[in-house]
Amino acid sequence: MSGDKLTQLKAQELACIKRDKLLFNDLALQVEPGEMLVVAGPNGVGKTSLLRILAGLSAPEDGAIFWNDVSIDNIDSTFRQDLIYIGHKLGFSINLTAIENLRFWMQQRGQVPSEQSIIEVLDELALVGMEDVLVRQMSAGQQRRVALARLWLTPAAIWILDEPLTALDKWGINLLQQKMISHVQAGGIIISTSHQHFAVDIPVRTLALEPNWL
Amino acid sequence: MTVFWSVFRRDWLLAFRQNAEFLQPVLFCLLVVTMFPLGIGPSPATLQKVGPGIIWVAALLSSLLALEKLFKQDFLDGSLEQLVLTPGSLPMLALAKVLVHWLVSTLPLLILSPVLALFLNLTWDMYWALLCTLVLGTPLMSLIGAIAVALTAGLNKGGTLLGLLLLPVYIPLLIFATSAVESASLGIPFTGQLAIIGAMLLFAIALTPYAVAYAIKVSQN
Amino acid sequence: MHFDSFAAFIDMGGYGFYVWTSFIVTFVGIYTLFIEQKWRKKQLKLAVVKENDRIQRIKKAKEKASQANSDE
Amino acid sequence: MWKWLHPYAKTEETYALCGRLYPWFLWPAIALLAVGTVWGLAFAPADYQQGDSFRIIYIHVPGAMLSMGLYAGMAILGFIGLVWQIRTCYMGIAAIAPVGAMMTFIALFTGAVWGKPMWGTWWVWDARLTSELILLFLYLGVIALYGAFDDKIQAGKAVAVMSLVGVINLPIIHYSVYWWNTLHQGATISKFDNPSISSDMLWPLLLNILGFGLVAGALACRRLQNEILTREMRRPWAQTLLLSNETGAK
Repeated sequence: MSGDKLTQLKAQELACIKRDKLLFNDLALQVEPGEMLVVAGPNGVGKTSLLRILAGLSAPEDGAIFWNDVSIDNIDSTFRQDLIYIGHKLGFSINLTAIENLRFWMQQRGQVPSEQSIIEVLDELALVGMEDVLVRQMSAGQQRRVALARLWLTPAAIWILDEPLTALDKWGINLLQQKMISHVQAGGIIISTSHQHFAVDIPVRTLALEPNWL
Repeated sequence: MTVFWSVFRRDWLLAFRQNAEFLQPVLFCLLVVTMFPLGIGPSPATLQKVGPGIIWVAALLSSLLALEKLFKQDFLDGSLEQLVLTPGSLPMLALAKVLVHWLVSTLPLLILSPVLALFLNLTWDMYWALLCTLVLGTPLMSLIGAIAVALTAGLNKGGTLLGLLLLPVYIPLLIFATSAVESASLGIPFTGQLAIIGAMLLFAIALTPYAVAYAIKVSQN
Repeated sequence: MHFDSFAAFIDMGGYGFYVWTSFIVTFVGIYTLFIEQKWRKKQLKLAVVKENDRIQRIKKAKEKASQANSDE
Repeated sequence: MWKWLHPYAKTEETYALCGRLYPWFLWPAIALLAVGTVWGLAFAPADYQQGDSFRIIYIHVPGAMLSMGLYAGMAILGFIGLVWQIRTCYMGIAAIAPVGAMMTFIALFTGAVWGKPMWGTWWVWDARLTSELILLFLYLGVIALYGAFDDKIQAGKAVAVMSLVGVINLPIIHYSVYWWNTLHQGATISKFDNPSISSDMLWPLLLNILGFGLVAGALACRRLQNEILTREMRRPWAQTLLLSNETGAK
């Protein structure tokens, strides 16, 4: 984990307009290493939009995001290399197997994929025997765990997780929470949307988005 | 380059996972060509006259059908947003996707083109010119088409909108390609038209990947 | 025998190319359908073996997990 | 329905039935085709008009006949399947369709190769050729439709309906194409219509027609067996069968 180097995410004056509706305006936030930020608020308030903006997927209407004081739009920014974003969608092709998907994911990240390491991670996520099944044939919880396998396979300083607990059972939630705790303790950053009660005390900050009905 | 090849391999695998669905646009093209003699009569002289135009229009229509699927599944399952976030170069990746798409859905059309030429009673010279224009023209179609497909990936409606966007853009290609075949039928050299299509293709290879990459980003907004 | 010599048989009165292409394509075509089915059955067998292997592995992993639970 | 139509008993029994029928189709087919083809190629007299090129008839006509016969067979299976809700019939359609498509392809290909020396061109928009081409598209449509569904029972129903639609449409297509062709006076070919054919020419043709039919039967059996096995892969009887017998025969 890249906890030894100073990593910090900063956003200034963010504004987001979706379907001609102003979701938020002049929003500033800063996340330090070893910290978790929970974005809270009622449905439709723009949690997912904010996360997508922070991940660099969609462009904010106004404002800028800095990763280690370099704008994430800057070509020199290491942000994409340091980021894992897991959204509502799986991010995996449903017509490929878990191994094929994860191998492709690692290649995209410049990692050299080894079948053995992928299988080990899948075993840890209780996906034994599911390695060569097409993702489309898996249950929702299994698909979710394949998507989350990215967190185990690829070291990254910042995780942006949109509703990471969706479709997971109690065992899976517990496993993911432990992984999140160890990530934060090692100096990583997590930005997430779901409130959780962690067994271990980790620094969690909450950013409450207010409905901005105009 | 590893980015390019890993995307290439992935898309190649995906194409063959889907029950040879990629052959459907080619069959569609064949059917469209079959409809014309039934519509205008089987007279060999007439068919020879209108043949090149028919084949090109059929190829344009079938490529529209095929292109529609270029980013659809990736958009739906979220692969596309992950690809946007990868450290690798997005234009390169777009180029790889278009290349695979051309190989699996348009190359069969080229292989089938002798049959089309026979159906429409083209002479050997005309067929040769037609093949040259198809080889240079269809990649151009895929590259330009990919921009519009990426732009409309997020929309639930696709088909007809894509046609509205793309068919006007394809007009120059159609004009030069059919004029090349006509020149060939008259025994006039058609290198001029080929050179123009070739130039357009080179231009497209250089520029469209960036446009497609931008369009993919727009689709994620 | 209709033909005088083997060469005449191959030549088919000048239509050799057409006659022989038709026959060869026809029988090769039918033969490929048989081969394809043989191949398909082989794939099926492999799939069943793989599937059983998978079930075994899942069983083993479950046993391991339940053992670990009882140890705690 | 009757007890023997019970779906679970049925597939297994159909599998066994196909296995028993297969050699009865295959070996006579090989024998008939060998005799018919050698007779037709080497011993039958040449046509006074077309010379030796007419020998293509020995595969062209069986191919064309089977292309239509198999489609009719598919439609009959589709009808039975839809009326009595038997899914083995749907599998049968899926098993026959590629064989029929291959026969149609053979008819078209040999027709083109025959046409080249006779009419000087590989292809003309003759009424019979055109309807044969449309038949090929109908077959390919059925195959594509079956492949498009994940749920193969649903796919089977769709294919059954489609083949019924096709079989009602086929005569209409054929006559409309015929009418279209005479209307246009484009390329009418009467050379194929050879009313009197000597018995020396006829016998090998009959042998080959029968041989082609049996080969198609053998292929359909084999395909149906594999289709059943694919679909019932997880049933114990299919598992023991696939794991135990290594030769693949029966």
